[in-house]
Order: sequence, then structure tokens, then C-alpha cells
Amino acid sequence: MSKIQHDISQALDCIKSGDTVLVGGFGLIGAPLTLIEGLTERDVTDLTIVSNNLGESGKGLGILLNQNKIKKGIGSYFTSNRDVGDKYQNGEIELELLPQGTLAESLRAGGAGLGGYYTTTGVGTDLAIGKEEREIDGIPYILEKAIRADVALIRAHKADTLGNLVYYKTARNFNPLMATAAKIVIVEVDEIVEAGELDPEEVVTPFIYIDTIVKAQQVLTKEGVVAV
Amino acid sequence: MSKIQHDISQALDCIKSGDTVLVGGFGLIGAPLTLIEGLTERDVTDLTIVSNNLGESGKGLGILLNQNKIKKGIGSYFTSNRDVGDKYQNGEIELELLPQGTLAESLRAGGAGLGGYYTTTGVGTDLAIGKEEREIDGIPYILEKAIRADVALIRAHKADTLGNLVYYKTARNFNPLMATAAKIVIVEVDEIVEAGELDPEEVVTPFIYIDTIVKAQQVLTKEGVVAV
Amino acid sequence: MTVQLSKSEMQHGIAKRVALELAGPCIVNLGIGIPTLVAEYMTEDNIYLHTENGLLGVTDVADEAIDPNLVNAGKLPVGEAVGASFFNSSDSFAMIRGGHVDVAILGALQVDETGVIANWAVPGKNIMGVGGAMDLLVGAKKVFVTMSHTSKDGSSKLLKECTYPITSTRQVDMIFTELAVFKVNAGQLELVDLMPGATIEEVREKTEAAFTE
Amino acid sequence: MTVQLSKSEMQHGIAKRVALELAGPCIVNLGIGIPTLVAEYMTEDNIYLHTENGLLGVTDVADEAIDPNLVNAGKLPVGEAVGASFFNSSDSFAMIRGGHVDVAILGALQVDETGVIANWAVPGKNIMGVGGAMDLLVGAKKVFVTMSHTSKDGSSKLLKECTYPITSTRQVDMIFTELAVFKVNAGQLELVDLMPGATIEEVREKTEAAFTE
Repeated sequence: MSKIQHDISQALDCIKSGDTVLVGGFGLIGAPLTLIEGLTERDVTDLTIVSNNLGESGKGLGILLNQNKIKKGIGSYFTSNRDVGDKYQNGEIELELLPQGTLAESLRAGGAGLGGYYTTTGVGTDLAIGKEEREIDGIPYILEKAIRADVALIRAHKADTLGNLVYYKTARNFNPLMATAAKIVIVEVDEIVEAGELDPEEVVTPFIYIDTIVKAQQVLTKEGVVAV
Repeated sequence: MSKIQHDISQALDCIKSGDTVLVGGFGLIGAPLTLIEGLTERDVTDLTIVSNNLGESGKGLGILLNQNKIKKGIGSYFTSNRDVGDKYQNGEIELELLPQGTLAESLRAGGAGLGGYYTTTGVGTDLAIGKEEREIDGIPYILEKAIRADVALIRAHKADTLGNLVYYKTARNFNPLMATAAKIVIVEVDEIVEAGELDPEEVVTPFIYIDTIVKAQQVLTKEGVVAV
Repeated sequence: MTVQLSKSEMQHGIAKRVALELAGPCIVNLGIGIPTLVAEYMTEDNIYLHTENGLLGVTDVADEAIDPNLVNAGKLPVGEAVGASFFNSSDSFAMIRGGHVDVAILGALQVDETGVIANWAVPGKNIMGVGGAMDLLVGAKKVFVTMSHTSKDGSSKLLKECTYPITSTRQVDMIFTELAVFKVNAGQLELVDLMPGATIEEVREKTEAAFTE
Repeated sequence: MTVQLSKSEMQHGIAKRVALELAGPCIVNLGIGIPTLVAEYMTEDNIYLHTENGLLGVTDVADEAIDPNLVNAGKLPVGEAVGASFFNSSDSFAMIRGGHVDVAILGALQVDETGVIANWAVPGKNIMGVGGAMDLLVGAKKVFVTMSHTSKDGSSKLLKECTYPITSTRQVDMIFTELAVFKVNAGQLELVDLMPGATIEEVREKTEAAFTE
């Protein structure tokens, strides 16, 4: 039963309307561009998207946004796509803004089976409104909850046939965290190698987390996103 | 200002009586045997030692235990050293027993600047006594606090001259976590290489965490611990 | 039991029976003792072993290849499978606690009739070690328990209620002894198999916990 | 200011002044805007740059070596230093929040007279982005702020109280503008330096916040 799937649309068949979907990447860097494009072609709506950004205007998740398929965005920096602001003004999308470190940590907590954690980040700011505050050993913290999702769409550099992953430079970012925090995890990669070709010391995401592997058809280059 | 220190005793000069010291390793595997031996030769007492085990009888931290230098042990499996039980019976040592995953997670939380976290592990058991229990999204969790320390003694396989570390197989265990959770971190390694020799993708502990590097003089072999 | 088995034969018999319940693809964590023996009897290709001290892809190792820094949670030498990976203890327990390990196979001192187990402490003795038992119980998708059916004094280890401190409020999924195999369904033990040489009468006699047949 | 500087000259002047305060060995995180320029003026060997998207050991990069997947937090192309390492976002913010980064250099919209800053939101506009600012403010051992001394309308950005939402209750350590350098001592601003061409009168006139000279 191979995890490798050549049909992108079929790989995404597990995503239903109303699902919460984690999408890797920091802007377009390390974003699963092939899977995002595939998602824009599927008939699903009311999605909650957890991603640092909602793409750029008309790019990446920005397309999905403009298709009105996103009910809610959870991220740290929506500023990178001005369309998000317009949609928000018009009441067409809900947004939950988290500090970037909190977004990352909540995903890790979700993957690790934790309920939540106390962080100093955000204490005393508007982003702490409605969150429980408590002192531990004299330091004030706020409670942040773990994030878990139905599906994660991530990007890695190489996968072996089992699903072990290694990443490429700063395209790593949120991807290894999201790999742990969803019921179903789909990864797109530049290259698929045989099991045994990745050094066990260097595997960043063990195969235990990966359900489906697809080959990237959209790649970020110096000249922008190109099809390969 | 090199981080490399050839004099073990001087490397350990930062440890004072009453300090909390993290000691890496799972039993003797991945334990900083050279630094532990060095510590047994120094005149410090009333230590709180955080380590999965307190060595074995008369080996590793077991020597420090028999010297009555340990006031309190925090770990998950003291069973590996029968002397711990005797000391405990005689009221010569305090013990705090944590589930192994909680010990690991509390160290990570300490290094990451978190105050504590909610875990399902231990809920409804004797190890939850005195700990806050709460439901989050219908699931009961208990609150576990972060662990931070004065000094960490860890073991890695290779360090570069800056202090970037890679580990060796299951000798990794608690070491990368402890590297993040103490004010001063001393690592012993099999080999010191030039900066630039470790692949940036494969560095497990970035040099930001490391204060002092020593060369291992005690090594675990098939025949037991030997001096090199 | 009509045929008297040695302790080792009993343990291997249990391990062999557990192995029948494992179908790939799956990730299995083996505890210390009888659970470790299960690896010898697994026949499916696509079963990978996880050990909480930081390795996914545990295999056995030939004597001449023993590496003192490559061990399982029982500190016994192991090998690494093709496709293995190493990770630190918090990442390892994140896998366990986060529900990413399919089956944990554990030993137990006692099991109650709802499937709750006690396996880490004995009253009156010092509480000296818990290791990863509590994490595995809350986190693994399925938990299988292996143990001898009775204590040295002949008393049942399948009890109405545990008298030792419990390891988790979570009910395990299956219980394997040298006499019988039980499934836990909605908090009730169900006898699903008799082990070779065991009789239903013997199981009834040596089991304090209520069970359905 | 008697000499009228271009915006770019002002920004570079501030960046150059900040660089004087950085002595190695230290780990520095540079925010977007003026802070990014600081790297051009650092002279000490033993300063390493951290970027929260997952790289310790940021350097500049030649045009021909630009790699679209190697960027800083401002998504600008960067290079990697000898001894660099890559890590995921939670590990990166663990470094920040856990107090392992020595200096964070950030931009600000406003600073109050106790050293508390506002740099992530403007009332009446949508709150659309915060990024790593709040994490850096709670976590970095020292925080330096760079900004123009006044808004476009000429009003002071060093205020008695911030009118925009604050980024953290933590007081920053130093504030750098095109006119002056302030230290924050026990919640009070102290003028420690005038920038080239600036006079004390001009600083007094353009600073609403109380400060000692």
C-alpha cells in the first residue's frame, strides 16, 4: 500500500467542506503550492485554514481566499495579502490572529497531545483579551490552546517511499509542526527516494506522521512560481 | 574566546552547592560520563539533579549519590539504581517522580520559555496528586510545570568549535532538551570539528545553547565504561 | 493447565499469541519483558517498532554488531531498520502522547474488570520508577497487556478492582495471559480465546474479574 | 535638524548608530525595515544573526547566489554563515521566548516614556498582522528600537502614553531615532546621545515623553 499518489485531486479527496486544514509555509516559501492549487480546483467550502499567512494577493492561498472557500483564517501575518483585509471588512471571513511563536507552539502542542500551555507572549496586550492569565513562580503567563486539524498540507524537500522527510533551508518553517497536528497529512516534495536513502540521524519528520506523498508540480524559483 | 575547555574541573567551576543540575542520558547511554566523574571530584553538595535515572549502583550519578551530594532527584525511573531506594528509605534524599514524557516535555517547556502545559499523562493516578486538573474541550488534563536549571551537563557525538551539536543514535535522548533549559550548558563530545564541517540542515542543537565544550574522557563501550 | 510450561515457554507462548493480533501497516511500541518477545513472532512486513528512548524502526541485532549506544527502552541492544529515524525524548513522547503510535504492548501487575491496569507501583514499596508507562497508556491508539494470569501465590491478577495504584484511567484493549485472551468492550472483559492447554474451567477459577464468554 | 537628510540617509544613520552598541559574542535578531540595515554596519566578528523563520547565521547574499527558499523574516533573500543551522518555527521561537537571543532590534510606531512600545496595530485599521514582534519583546535579553522621531504630521512618536495597542508590557532597553539615542533605566528614558546634526533643543521640542538628559 504505497503512500505515493500521482493524482493530486485524488490525494485531496479527504478534504471535506467545513474541515480545518493546516497549510505549511512562510509566505510562499515552503508552501505546498501544488496541493494548494489542487485545493482551489476542488468543490469544498467553509474551510478553516491555519497558516502563517493567507498567501499573497491572487497567489497560493490567496486564490482560495478569492474563491470564498475560506470561512476562517488562523495565522500571524495576514498583512502579506491585502485581499484578506478587504474580505474581513466585508464580513466575508473570520480571522484569528496569533503571535507567530504562539501559532507554531500551538501546532506543536496539538501534535504532542497537549491541551494547552502557558506563554509569556502577548501578556497585557489586546491579543490576550479573553485568554486566561495566571502567574507561575511570579511570572505572568496566558493560556494558549493546542491546535489540531483534519488535514495538513505540507511541503518538504525529499521523502523516502515510507514517508520520512527532510526539508530545505528556510522552507522548513511550519511544515514539520503541521505534519504532527492533523489526522491526515499530505506532503508534496521535490524528490522521492527509496527507503534507506535518508540518514536516520537527519530525518526531520519520521514517516509515522505522513499519509500521502505527491510530487511537486509547482515550484518557487527566483522568477516566481513555475510549473515543473 | 573559545568555548573549548581542556580542564574538566575548571569547566565545572560554575556549579555551586545548592544548584539544580540537568544531567543527560538514558541510564548510561548518552550520559556525560566525563563531566559526572568530574563533578564527583568537586566539593559541591545539596544538588538537585534532574535526570531520567540516578545512574546505576556505583556508576555515573550513582557515585554522586553515594557521596551524599544529591539533595533531591527529579526523574522517571530511579529503579535502575537500587541505592536510590535505600537513601530514600533513610530520608537521605528527596525524590520527585515524573512520567518520562512529562520529564522530557517539562525540560522542553523550560527551554522554550513556557510556564507549564496541560497533559493527559498521569490524569487520575497517584502522580497527579496535588496537581491542577482541568478539562479542555471535554478532555481532562493535568498541569505540569516547566523545568529550568542552573547548569546542564550533556553529551553529544560531535561539536563544531562554535558549539553546534550532532548526536549519535539513541544516545541523543534527553540531551538536546537539557541543552535548552539551563543558564550554563556544558557538553562533552567524542569529537570537535571546525565550524562549517557540520551540515546546517543536520545540526540538532544550534550553538546558541552551548557555553563550554569538553572532550569525552570516559566512553561507554560494549565492555562497559572505559577511559580514553 | 494439564501440561506444565516453564516460565520462558509461558512468556513465549503469550508473545506469539499477541503477534497474531498485529496487522500492518502499524507502529508498535514494546514494553519491557514479555512485550519485547513479541518482535520474534511478528510475521507481517509492514510493522515498525518504536522505542520511547528515541528510535522508530527497531530491529534485532546480531551479537557481533552490538552498539552500546543503540538500545531499546529496556536498555537492551537493538538494530535499526531500513527507513529508521532517531529523535529526542520529547519528540518521542510527542509521538506517543499525540496518538501517533498504533499499538503499545505493556506488562501489568493487575487488571481490573473494566480493563484499567496497574503496572508501576506496589503499595508499601518505594515508588521508584514509572518510565513511559503512563504516557503510553494515554497515547497509544490500542493498548495490549501481557501478564501471567496469577501471582506467585496463585491469586488472580485479573481483579474486580486494582489494589495497586493504577497507571491510567484508560481501559486497555486486549489482555493476554498464559491461559486466555480477553477483549475489553465498553468496559467489560470478554473472553475471546483460550490458550493451548487451558480450559474454560481453569480460566473461570483463576479469574476474579467478571468476564463474558 | 539643520541638514535635511533623505529618508534613506536617516535610516542608514540610525542603523549605523545601533551597530555601535553591538559587541560580540552575541546573537541578534533583526526586524523588518531599519533593523535589517544594521547588518551592513556591524564590524565585530562574533555576532550571529537569527531570523525567526528558522535560521541562525544569516549573512547577506550576492545577487547571483539568491535562493528563493533562503530568506529572512522580511522574506528578503539572505545567505548562510559558516556554522549556520536551520530549524522549524517552534524551535526558532523557543530560542526567542526562552531567552536565548541576546538582542532584538525592532521598529516601532510609538514608544511611551517608560519604554513600552506599540508596533503591530493601528486603531481603526484591521488588525492584520503581528508576526514575531510579541515573542521577541518578551524573550530577547535586550530590545533595541529604531524609528523616526516623529510621524509624517510632525507629532512625536515618543509619547507619554502609547495611543496604539502595545506589543508587550516589557520595557525596551534602547531607542534610536534620527535625532537621539535613549536608554531606558528603571522605566525612565535617558538621553544618552545626540545624532549628528541634531540639537538638544530639537530633541526637547520633538519629544512628548519625559526624559532625563
